[in-house]
Amino acid sequence: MSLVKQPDLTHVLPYGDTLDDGKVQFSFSLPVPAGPEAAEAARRVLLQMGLKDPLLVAMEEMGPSTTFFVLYGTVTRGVDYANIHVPKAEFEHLDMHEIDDLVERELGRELVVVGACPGSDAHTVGIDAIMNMKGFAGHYGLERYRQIRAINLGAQVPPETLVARAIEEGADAVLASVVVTQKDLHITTLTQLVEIMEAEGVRGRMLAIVGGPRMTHELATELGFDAGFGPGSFAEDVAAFVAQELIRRQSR
Amino acid sequence: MSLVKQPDLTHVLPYGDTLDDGKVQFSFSLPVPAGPEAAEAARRVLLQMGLKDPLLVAMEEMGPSTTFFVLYGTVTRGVDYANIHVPKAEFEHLDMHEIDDLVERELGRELVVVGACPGSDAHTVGIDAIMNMKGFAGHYGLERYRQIRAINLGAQVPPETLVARAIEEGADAVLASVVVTQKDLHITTLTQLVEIMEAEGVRGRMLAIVGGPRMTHELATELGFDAGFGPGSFAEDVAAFVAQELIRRQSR
Amino acid sequence: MKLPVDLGKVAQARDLAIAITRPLQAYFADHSTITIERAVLRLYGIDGVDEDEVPWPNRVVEQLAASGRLDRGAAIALGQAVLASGRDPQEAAEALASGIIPPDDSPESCGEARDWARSMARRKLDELMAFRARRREMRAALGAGPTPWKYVIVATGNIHEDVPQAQLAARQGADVVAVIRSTGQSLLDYVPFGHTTFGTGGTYATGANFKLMRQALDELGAEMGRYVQLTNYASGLCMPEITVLAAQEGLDMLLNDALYGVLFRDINIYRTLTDQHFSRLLNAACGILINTGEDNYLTTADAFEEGHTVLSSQFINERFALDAGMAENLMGLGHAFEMNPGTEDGLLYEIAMAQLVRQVFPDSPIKWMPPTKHVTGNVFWTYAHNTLYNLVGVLTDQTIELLGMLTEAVHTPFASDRYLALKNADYVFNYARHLQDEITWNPDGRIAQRSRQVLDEAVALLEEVADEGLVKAIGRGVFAGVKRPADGGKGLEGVFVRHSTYLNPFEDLLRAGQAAIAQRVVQPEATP
Amino acid sequence: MKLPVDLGKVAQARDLAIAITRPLQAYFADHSTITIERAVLRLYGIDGVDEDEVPWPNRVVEQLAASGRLDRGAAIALGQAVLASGRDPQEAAEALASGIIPPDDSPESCGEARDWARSMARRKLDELMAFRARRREMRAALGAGPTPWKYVIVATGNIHEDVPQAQLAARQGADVVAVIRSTGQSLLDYVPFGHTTFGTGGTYATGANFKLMRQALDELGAEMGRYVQLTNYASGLCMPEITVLAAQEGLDMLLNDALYGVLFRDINIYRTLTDQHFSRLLNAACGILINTGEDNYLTTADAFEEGHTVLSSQFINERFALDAGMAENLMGLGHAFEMNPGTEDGLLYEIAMAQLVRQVFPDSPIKWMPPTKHVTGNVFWTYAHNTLYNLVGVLTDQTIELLGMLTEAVHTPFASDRYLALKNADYVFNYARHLQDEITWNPDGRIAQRSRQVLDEAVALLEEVADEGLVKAIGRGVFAGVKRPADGGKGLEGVFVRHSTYLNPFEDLLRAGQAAIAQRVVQPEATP
Ligand code: B12
Ligand code: B12
Ligand SMILES: Cc1ncc(COP(=O)(O)O)c(C=O)c1O
Ligand SMILES: Cc1ncc(COP(=O)(O)O)c(C=O)c1O
Repeated sequence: MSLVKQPDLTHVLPYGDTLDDGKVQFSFSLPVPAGPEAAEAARRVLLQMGLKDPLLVAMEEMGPSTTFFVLYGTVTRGVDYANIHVPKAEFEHLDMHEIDDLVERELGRELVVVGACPGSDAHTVGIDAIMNMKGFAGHYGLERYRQIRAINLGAQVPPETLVARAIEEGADAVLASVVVTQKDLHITTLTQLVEIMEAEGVRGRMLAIVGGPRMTHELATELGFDAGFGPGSFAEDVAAFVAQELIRRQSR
Repeated sequence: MSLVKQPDLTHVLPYGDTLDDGKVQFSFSLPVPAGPEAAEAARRVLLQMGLKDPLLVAMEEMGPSTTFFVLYGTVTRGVDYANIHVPKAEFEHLDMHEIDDLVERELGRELVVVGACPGSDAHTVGIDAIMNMKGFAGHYGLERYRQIRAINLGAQVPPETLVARAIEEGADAVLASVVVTQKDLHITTLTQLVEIMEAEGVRGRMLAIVGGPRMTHELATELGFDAGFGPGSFAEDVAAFVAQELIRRQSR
Repeated sequence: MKLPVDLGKVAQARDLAIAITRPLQAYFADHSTITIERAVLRLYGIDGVDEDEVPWPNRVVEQLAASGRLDRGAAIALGQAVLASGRDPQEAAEALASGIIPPDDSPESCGEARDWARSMARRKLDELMAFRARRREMRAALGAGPTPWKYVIVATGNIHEDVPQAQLAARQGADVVAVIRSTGQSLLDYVPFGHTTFGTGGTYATGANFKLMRQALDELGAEMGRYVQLTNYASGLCMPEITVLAAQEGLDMLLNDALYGVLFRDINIYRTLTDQHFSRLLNAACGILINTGEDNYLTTADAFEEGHTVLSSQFINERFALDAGMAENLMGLGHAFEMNPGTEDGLLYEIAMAQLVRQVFPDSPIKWMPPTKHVTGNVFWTYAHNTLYNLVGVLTDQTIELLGMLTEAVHTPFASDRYLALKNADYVFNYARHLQDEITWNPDGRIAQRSRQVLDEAVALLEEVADEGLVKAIGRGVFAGVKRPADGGKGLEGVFVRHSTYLNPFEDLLRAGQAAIAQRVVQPEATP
Repeated sequence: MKLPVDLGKVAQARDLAIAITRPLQAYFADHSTITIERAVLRLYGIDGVDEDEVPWPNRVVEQLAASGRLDRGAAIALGQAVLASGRDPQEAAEALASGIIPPDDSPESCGEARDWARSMARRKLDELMAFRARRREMRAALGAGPTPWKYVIVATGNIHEDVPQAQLAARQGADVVAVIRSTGQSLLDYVPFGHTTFGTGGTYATGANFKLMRQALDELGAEMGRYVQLTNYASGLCMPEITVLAAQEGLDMLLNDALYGVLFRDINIYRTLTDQHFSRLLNAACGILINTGEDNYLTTADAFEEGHTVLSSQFINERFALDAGMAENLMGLGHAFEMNPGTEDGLLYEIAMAQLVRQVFPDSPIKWMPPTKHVTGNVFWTYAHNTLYNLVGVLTDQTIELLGMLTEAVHTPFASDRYLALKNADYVFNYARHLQDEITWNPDGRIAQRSRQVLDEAVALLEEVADEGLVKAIGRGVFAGVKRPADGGKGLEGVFVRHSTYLNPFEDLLRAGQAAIAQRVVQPEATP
């Protein structure tokens, strides 16, 4: 009876009020005074993106020669969603007890992880959420795990210090948390961290793991890490990954 | 002393926190469930627009298989603002008294204008703002002009009726207001209006003018009108245009 | 939280509303309209369209008008046709429309037709009541959610797009879904038929569209364990017929105003008033909650200057509704948050108005509209306005809260606009849940003063209107700054004087059933 | 609008704060730090960097430390160098730093150097006071605008981008402009030099950057006829030096907290506390309004659970400030709107906290921070939160209102984020201008109860801290859930015990000038 259309997943388009209408909202400023020419310039920004029917809906002068715009426009080229393959850290999701049991059974020893916010980053809430006893949003942190010894060095730890401590503790994994991304600060810091691990000759025997609000597994592996965790990650994600990866490596 | 950069007006780019950084905010929905593949699909929507560094900052599942996204991205191709020429209705801005005096002096008679919301459009606030005595935002409407007889037919007037009345009144100009633009309703109605005026053979001796929140002079002239007025127009704009255009035509 | 409200003034306003509406009651008794007659036919089950897409109820009424028999009412003619042909009502109606069944106007035939019409009307009404009762049970079982009810619109123009969007909104927490009508439908003197896919700024209201949407929301409601209310628009030239379709398809609410069509669609005042009366008799019987349209006044008039016109009109709408047997709990009197955002203390005036309306109509499920007029294309800005709007809604305990849409100034809502609107309302309603319990308003403050001023001005306006009469008052533009002459507007040709033998058995049955309510005197809430 | 506040409890809290801070006063008298000594050199006018970009004040202090003469204070050494070389202070300092002027430690030379140091300090302070007086006049003439002051940040990393953006914001109505510092600057044990263009998440605080921005805002302020306040960050390892630069360049406010550096930058507690004391002596004399950082507690701890830690800490910050001679009107005590947006009645708890702080510190220009922690990348959502935040700001009369930025969860602000923030604040402040005059809070309501609870818990916490001592309490994590051991953190090596002949003539002069204020007992506002 109902004739509701279904999206074609090989050709997915933005959805405004009609399937596949391609509608997108935009806002930006231009360094020009408001007026018909500014409106046209704003429309051209969209036209140059290949959008159809750019519709200017707000043009407000923010001050001399700066104007804020809101526009809507129509995308016509779909995305092949069906064939997107995003690299993901490979592991089976387990809860704290299952992880503890797995580590005990398969590795027969305590795991050691050393974490920090490397470089000048002082945002510890993320690494604390993963490591501290109390955890985050009802998920206990690594300190709570029976089979994990978790050492959290906190904020603004020079990469050298982090690696040195990891070596000292005989760590299985280094956990870095990067939050400040302005001017790609995180890239610089993380690159440094991996280089130091390599220079110290520990990259082969220690997992390097990174997390943060702008982190993806893809980016992390590009930077030479074993895994990357983004927003909404919990301790059990990284713990499950570390445990399973170590087991995999042991059995090789 | 200060080294503040100035924009290159032949190559204007969106301005986030640095001149020419090209930053633009986007929001849209995709008909897919939230997840890493959805995030990648959203990023690809931007990549397909030619944007650099698409940054996904919000991904919220709106319901089964529909996800809302907010992204930022970087435009790299500038707009040649310096060479934009937007067609504008050509007239000198005058106030009510100046217009009345001009009409009296140069035309020596009362002008007659007939206005309405044509077709199924019932949004009269715009045409009332232009025509009714009290006007809008402190600008008196055409009914107040000494030298103008203004007849406002109101909402949902069939184009035939509007033209018939204009002929009956010997109008100098027809004023149409179009607000509903969904499915290009205004285009259909306005095209009809001009065709009827032509069929009745009055297009040559009557100005055809249109206004509305999505109207531009460019669009209006494309549709065969003499002028188009957008948001923020006042009675004196259209009155000045009509008076000056009639004077121009008289002197030809 | 209560404001001091002068109960004497409120009683005075209600007396004035009685004085204002009384002359029209006599008019309603003497007149009917083509859409009322078509509604009668629809109540008998006549439906469908001919090969030119003209609905059969229209065809029948046109034929009756042409043959000079309309003034006796469609019920009698249908009865005659059924009895004469021995066919079922639909077939008989189609034959009647085509002029196939010749009129037999013997008193005998008329008497039999009247009997048939009356008993069939009772049966049809009983069926309708049974259907409503089943729905009411379903609704009670699932529950309709706490107030303010979150009300969102869908308006794609295509019912098959509307359905998944309405479901999406309901999943996101919408309590009420409205399907906006296509621009211009209200001026059609017929109801389109079937599933429609081509509306502009909205989707055609048709029985089939109602059914499809109702079913979709029922299925989802059962899945979610929460009842989702459905509403549509009954103002316009087909108000009574839309009401019938809504009743038949299980809608929960209808936009239904005594004056909206006059003011905003330039429908003739006698036409709309006559239509609303029959329409409301049916709404009352079927428990369909109406939404009135005073909010619209503030889209053309200034909310500060003209706030009192909203209140005056609510008293009038209330009285018309009572006269049609509607109890207060079915009256979603409308008003709106339309103060200019640049007004110093605008929020205080909005609180004053919302709280005043709440107290003056304590048992009415007040309908509260979001900012629209001052909304621009700056979508962030709109979201800020809607946040304060939602705050005042929960603070002053509005019942039916239409959620403001991000793109109000741009286009009918995107799916994401509804999502963001619901997210905003959920946040504010919860974050300020008990704020109203925390506050005593300064009795000499700006809020109390404003509410006094609005009430005083409303009473003064009602006095004027009572003096000159409603029709004349509308003629000089007391509401929304819109002037409508008594003989102007659309649809007056569809109003006719009832013949002495006129019969509308549904009206008779409904009026008898609801006579008690029409006598009711409404009590405002006393200030402690 | 007033909440019932137990004045006895408030007095008790202030007594506890005296008990808590007293032991540290003795410590301050016996100790100095390398940045205090560099600040002294800067007060004498020593500036600039060597060929390796090392600031001369650092070079001098390093040299003094190396030669074992730092514990007598930099003032004496500078005096000796000036007198011995006959050069001006800058040249003498540079020579001193390079080890060129050999130390003459005769009692005679020392005595003369002391005299020079004292009289030069008086001259320099007089100059500074005259400069401040001129600025104060300018500010009084132009006017600083009504409160809540709209405070926005610029943070591009490049001073030449910051300047036009700050001007743009000021034109749009910003009352206060803050230039955020580059990530990591607070842990540098020197102040960078010159105009800088390469910060991350902020722009380096340097004297030259301060001057450029101050000048840009002054020019614009004169053009607009409205004074625009400028602020920066003094927490960190160079707190006293930043204070000197701010005083010299005419800044109006400084972020300056007794504990922030300890908790959020892991700076050693003795270092920061000693630094803040000298820093605040100077702020007091120069009329620089400080902003404390308790708001930050709620970025790591939960606002509902830990609201009282904010209040406790404000009492401690207040006492430290009084002890350094700051009057209440210079204390921008910090707090924040950080209740989880999903909290039922969260808005009520925010009102309770904001109003409580307002009443407990009636003469303090309270600094109020927007939602940050719960902000996500959904920029519409953020705008809704900021709307309610602004509403509570104007309702509870906060003084310095940092405006929430659309992209809080994403990146430092775009120019348009500030524009939208100012638009939002202007709307809400004006639209709800006199809302506070309209309301009496229910004395037994959730808001009153919450404010009582917070005050009670704050007093209880202060009692604990007084019992165990501040340093130990911080060690076990009473604030922001962060634990800092007494001997941990950065910068302890820069703290030293004063020699018996130690001289800091600025401190002596400032302390003498402001002794009266240190004795002050602050009165909360009585409830009517
Ligand atoms: C709290 C906060 C602060 C606090 C930090 C307190 C503390 N001890 O952490 C204070 C007030 C001190 C602060 C200061 C500054 N901040 Co700050 N801050 C924030 C804020 C509000 C919240 C961050 C947060 O706590 N998120 C909650 C946690 C739980 O989320 P998360 O980090 O993403 O963690 C999750 C995942 O990413 C993942 N994860 C994270 N790490 C790891 C590690 C591993 C191994 C794994 C497996 C997973 C994982 O799991 C976590 C749980 O799901 C954000 C804005 C915002 N709303 O996001 C700005 C923000 C991050 N700050 C910012 C800035 C610029 C600063 C300053 C530099 C500003 C200044 N110049 O003064 C300073 C200096 C800080 C410094 N040197 O780094 C910017 C960063 C801009 C950018 N993109 O580069 C932001 C975005 C604000 C803004 N718009 O300007 N900040
Ligand atoms: C007020 C209003 C109404 C009122 C109209 C009352 C009336 N008598 O006008 C009521 C409540 C009746 C109404 C109903 C509907 N509305 Co309506 N309405 C609006 C609203 C809130 C404001 C419009 C307005 O008055 N603007 C103020 C005037 C002054 O601005 P303006 O028209 O742009 O005029 C200025 C210029 O454009 C110019 N101008 C305009 N005309 C002319 C003419 C000339 C000759 C010149 C020189 C200049 C000129 O000068 C004016 C002054 O500067 C807008 C939303 C919004 N905030 O914009 C929706 C809006 C226009 N409505 C809309 C819709 C869809 C409807 C309905 C179809 C909904 C429905 N299905 O029920 C109905 C039906 C109306 C119909 N048949 O046309 C949509 C249109 C979507 C689209 N882009 O197509 C909007 C955008 C809302 C939305 N997002 O859905 N509406
Ligand atoms: C009472 C009432 N009826 C109807 C409508 C809708 O308009 P239309 O009658 O054109 O469908 C509205 C719109 O707000 C209304 O308030
Ligand atoms: C008191 C105080 N100081 C300083 C800062 C800024 O941090 P940083 O010291 O890293 O510049 C803040 C940030 O909010 C603060 O509250």
